[in-house]
Amino acid sequence: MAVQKDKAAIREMIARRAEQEIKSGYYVNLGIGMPTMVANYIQPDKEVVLQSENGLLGIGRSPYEHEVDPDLINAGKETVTASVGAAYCDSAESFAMIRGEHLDLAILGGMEVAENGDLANWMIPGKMIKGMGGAMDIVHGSKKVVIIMDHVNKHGDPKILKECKLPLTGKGVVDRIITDRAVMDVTDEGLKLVEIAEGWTVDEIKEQTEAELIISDELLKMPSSK
Amino acid sequence: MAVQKDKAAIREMIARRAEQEIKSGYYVNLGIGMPTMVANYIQPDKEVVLQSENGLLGIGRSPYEHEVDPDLINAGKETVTASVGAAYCDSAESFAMIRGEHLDLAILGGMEVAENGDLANWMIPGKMIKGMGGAMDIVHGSKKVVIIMDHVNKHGDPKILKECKLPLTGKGVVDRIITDRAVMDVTDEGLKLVEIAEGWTVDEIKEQTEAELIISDELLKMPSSK
Amino acid sequence: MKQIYSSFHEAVKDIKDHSTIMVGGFGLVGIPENLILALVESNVKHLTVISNNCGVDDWGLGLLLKNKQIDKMIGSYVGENKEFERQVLAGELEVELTPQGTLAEKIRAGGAGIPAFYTPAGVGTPIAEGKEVRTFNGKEYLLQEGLTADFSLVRAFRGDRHGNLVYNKTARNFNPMMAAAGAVTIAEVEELVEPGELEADAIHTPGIYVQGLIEGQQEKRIERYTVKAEA
Amino acid sequence: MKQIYSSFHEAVKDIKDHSTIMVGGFGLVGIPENLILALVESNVKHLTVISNNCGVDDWGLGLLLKNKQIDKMIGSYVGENKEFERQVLAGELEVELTPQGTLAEKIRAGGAGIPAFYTPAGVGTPIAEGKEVRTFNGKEYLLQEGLTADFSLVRAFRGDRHGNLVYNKTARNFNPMMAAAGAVTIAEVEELVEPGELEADAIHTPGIYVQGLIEGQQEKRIERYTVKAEA
Repeated sequence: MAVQKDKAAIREMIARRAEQEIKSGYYVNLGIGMPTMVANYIQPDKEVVLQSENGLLGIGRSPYEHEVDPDLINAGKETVTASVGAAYCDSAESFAMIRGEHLDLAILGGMEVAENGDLANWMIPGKMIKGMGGAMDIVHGSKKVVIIMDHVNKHGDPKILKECKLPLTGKGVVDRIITDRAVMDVTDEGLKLVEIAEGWTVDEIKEQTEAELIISDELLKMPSSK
Repeated sequence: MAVQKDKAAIREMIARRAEQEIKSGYYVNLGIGMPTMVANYIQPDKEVVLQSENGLLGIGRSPYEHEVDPDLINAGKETVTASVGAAYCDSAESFAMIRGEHLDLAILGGMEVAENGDLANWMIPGKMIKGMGGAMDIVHGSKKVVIIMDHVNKHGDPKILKECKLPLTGKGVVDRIITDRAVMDVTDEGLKLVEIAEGWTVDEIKEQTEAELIISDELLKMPSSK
Repeated sequence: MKQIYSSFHEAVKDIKDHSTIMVGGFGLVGIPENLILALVESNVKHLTVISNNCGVDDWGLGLLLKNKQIDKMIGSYVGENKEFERQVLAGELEVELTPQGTLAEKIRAGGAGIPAFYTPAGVGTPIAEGKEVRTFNGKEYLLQEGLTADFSLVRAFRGDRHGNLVYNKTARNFNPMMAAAGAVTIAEVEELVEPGELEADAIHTPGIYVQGLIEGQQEKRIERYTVKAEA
Repeated sequence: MKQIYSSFHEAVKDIKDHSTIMVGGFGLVGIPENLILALVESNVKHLTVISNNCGVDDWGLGLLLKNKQIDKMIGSYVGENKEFERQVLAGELEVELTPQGTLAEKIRAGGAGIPAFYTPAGVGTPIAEGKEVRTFNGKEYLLQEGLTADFSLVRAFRGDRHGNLVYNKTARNFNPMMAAAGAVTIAEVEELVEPGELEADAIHTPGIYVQGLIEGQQEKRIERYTVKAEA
C-alpha cells in the first residue's frame, strides 16, 4: 500500500507541475490518462478552456449523478459536463481546431521521447495495437506540446532517449518533458534540463536519461507535491 | 416592341423546356440570369429543392415587401425567401454539396459549348473580367449539367462549336444543351440532336451549329411556349 | 420528402455482402443502435466498416464483429474490444488504423468531392509508409485520400422529413461527415419531426445528404460512468 | 473572456500597411460594415484583401478601393464595382480570381491546417495555369493551397464574450471559414451576449477562433431588391 500511495503522490506531483504550463486564457487539450488529471489542479483564478477532440470546446467538471448525460463524454469516454459558454462541434471541426494550431497547449502522456523531440506513445511491436486515436494529430496541432511521464520505466530503464526505439507518434513534436524527477526542454542545441525535483542530483538525472542533457544555467527546483 | 416581346417569349420557351429536366425529388442549382427564371415554371406537383451556393438549401419565392430580409439573398444577390424545411450553411459546406455531386441537376447559361461538352461562360478576352463566381465549381458538381442559351449569337453566328474559342469554364462538363431551336445531348459518339423546335428543319439547325450533329433516331418536337 | 422506413429491417435491406459502410459514433456515443442491430440480424457478410471505434464486445459494432460480418475495419482506436484483438491475431480481420483527425478529414473530403489533401499527422511514423510526403512552407505533410461509402448509418437527435438532421452534444462527432460521404445515408433519429420544426440556422446535416430516415429508441450505454460525489 | 473593443478605431488599430486581411460577406450580405469603415478612416495602405466580392462603388470594400488602400484582391466575382475595373485596367490593382468553391475551400483549409488539397474546379481553364494537375480515379484535379490572413474581419448576428458566434441566414457565407483562418480574428456582432446565452449545439464559430469582438449597428444595404407584388 505504501507503493500505491507513492505512485498516487507522484502522479499528483507531475500533474500539479504540468498545471503550471497552463496560463489564463489558454485553450488546452489534455490527453487520456494522467494528463486528464491535470484538470483537477487548475487554479480557479485561471480562465482556461479545455478541448475534447470528440467535439467539445469547454469541458466542465464531472457530473453529479443526476446530471449524467450519456451523449456527453470526453475523449476518454468518461461522462463529463460542459462549461458555461461551451460549444459542440463535429470531429472534422474539432481536428480543424487542432491541426490549424488554434490550441495553445497540449499535455500528453509518453512511452519514449527522444532528445530531438520525437515522441512514441501509441504502440509496442508484438503487442496488440489499439490505435493512435487523436494523438498523431494533436502533437502537430498545438502551439506547445508537453509530455508528462515517469522518468524511467518499471525496470528503471530510461524513457528519455537519444532515439526512440518504438514506432513514432510524431517527429520532432515535443517542446517540454515533465517527469517525476525533472523538467526538460527540447531546444535547437539539444535537450536542456531546466528543473530538478527535490531528492535528486544532476548526476543522478543524467544517469537515468539516455539522451544527452544540457544543464540550464538557471536550473530550478521542481515544486514538490506538498 | 415586337422584338422585345419575342425575346421574352423565347426566354420563356427555353425556361419551360429546361423545367422539364427537373424531376420531383431533385436538388437543383439554377445559375444567375435566365436559369433563375426556370424556377418560375416549376410544376407545383413537383417537390424540388433549389440550392443557392451562397449558403441556402431551399430557396423560396420572392418575398412580399414586408417579408424582405437583407440577410437573405440568392447567389444573384436578389432578396428571396426560404422554403419550409430549408437549411442555411456556410460557403464551404455549400460547395461541399456541389463538389461532392450531391446535386441532381445544374442549369446554367453559356456563351459557347463544344461538341465534347466543353463550356465557356465566364470571360471574353479584352473585356473586363468580372470573375467566374461559382460556375467553375458547379459544372463539376452535379449529376447532370444542362446549358440553356440562344442557339446563335446576335450576329447569327453559331455558339455550339467544334471547339470553344473563349477561355473555358470547364472541360467536358456539359450533358445537355437547350436552345431556342433545339435540344442536344453530349454523348460518347458526339453531339446528338434530340429535339427540334417548331418552324425549324434539321438542315437549318445543322447550318446554325458549327459542331457536327448526330441526328437522333427518335428526334422529338420541342414543346412550344404556348 | 425522404423515405421513412417502417422497420429497421427494411432500412438496411439494400446493404449487401461486400458493402463498405460508415457508422457514426465515438465510443458508444452517437451510434445508430438499432440500425446496427438490424445489420446483425440481416447477417450480411464481408463488410468493410469505417468507424472511429469498433464498439465493445456486447454492444455496437462489437456485435457485428462477434457475428463475423466484418472483413475490414478502418478506424482510429479499437482498444475496447477483446474479440477484435482475437480476430486480428487470428488473421480473420483486416485493420487499417488512421489517426483520428485524419480519419475525420478523409471522410469530410470524401463527402465534399475532395479526392486528396495534405496533413501533418503521421509524418515520420508507420502511417507514412507508402504515402507521398511533400513539403509546404518548410514543413512535411502526408498525402491522404478521401473516403466514401456505399452506405452511411448515422444517429441524430432530431430529423425532419426533408432529411435535415440535428445532433445532441458530443453525439455529433463523426455523424455529419459520414452523412455526406455515403452514397446512401440512412439516419436513425431519436425524434422525427415535420419540415420547418428545426431551426434553419441550426441544422447540422442539410437534408441533401440523407436518403432515408427512421425513428429509433436508444439505450445509450455508458462506457466510463464518471460522476462527482454529491456534496 | 475575449477582448471587447470600445471603438471600431481601436478594433482595427493593429492592422498595418501590407497586411493580408480576409473580409466576410457575399455581395453586401454579412459584411462587417463598421470595421470596414474604420479601416477606411485608418487609411492603412497596401492591403491584400481576400473576400468573395469587393463591395460596390460606395459601400463595403468598394470604399477601401476608392481610397486606394488595396494593392491586391483575391476573390471570385468583382463585377459590381466600376472603380475596380478602372484600377485593374490602370495597373493600380492586382487581382487574383479564384472559383468561389475553391476560394471557400482554400480558406477552410487554411484555418484547418491543411496546406493543400485537390479539386476538380478549373481543370482545363485559365485557372489551371502553373498549377499541378493530378489524376485520381480517372478524373483530373488541380492542386490548390490553403489561405490564411494576418487579420480576419467577420460579421455575426450574435456573439458571446468567449468569442462564440452565430450567423443569420445567408449572412453566414464566408464568415465562419475566415474566422478560423485569421491569425487575429475580429468579429463585429449585431448583439453581444453573455456566455451560456447561445445554444451550445448551435454555435457556428467556436470561440477559439475569435480574438476580439465589438457590437455594431448594420445598415444592411440591399443590392437587388426583388419583391413579389402583394396579392
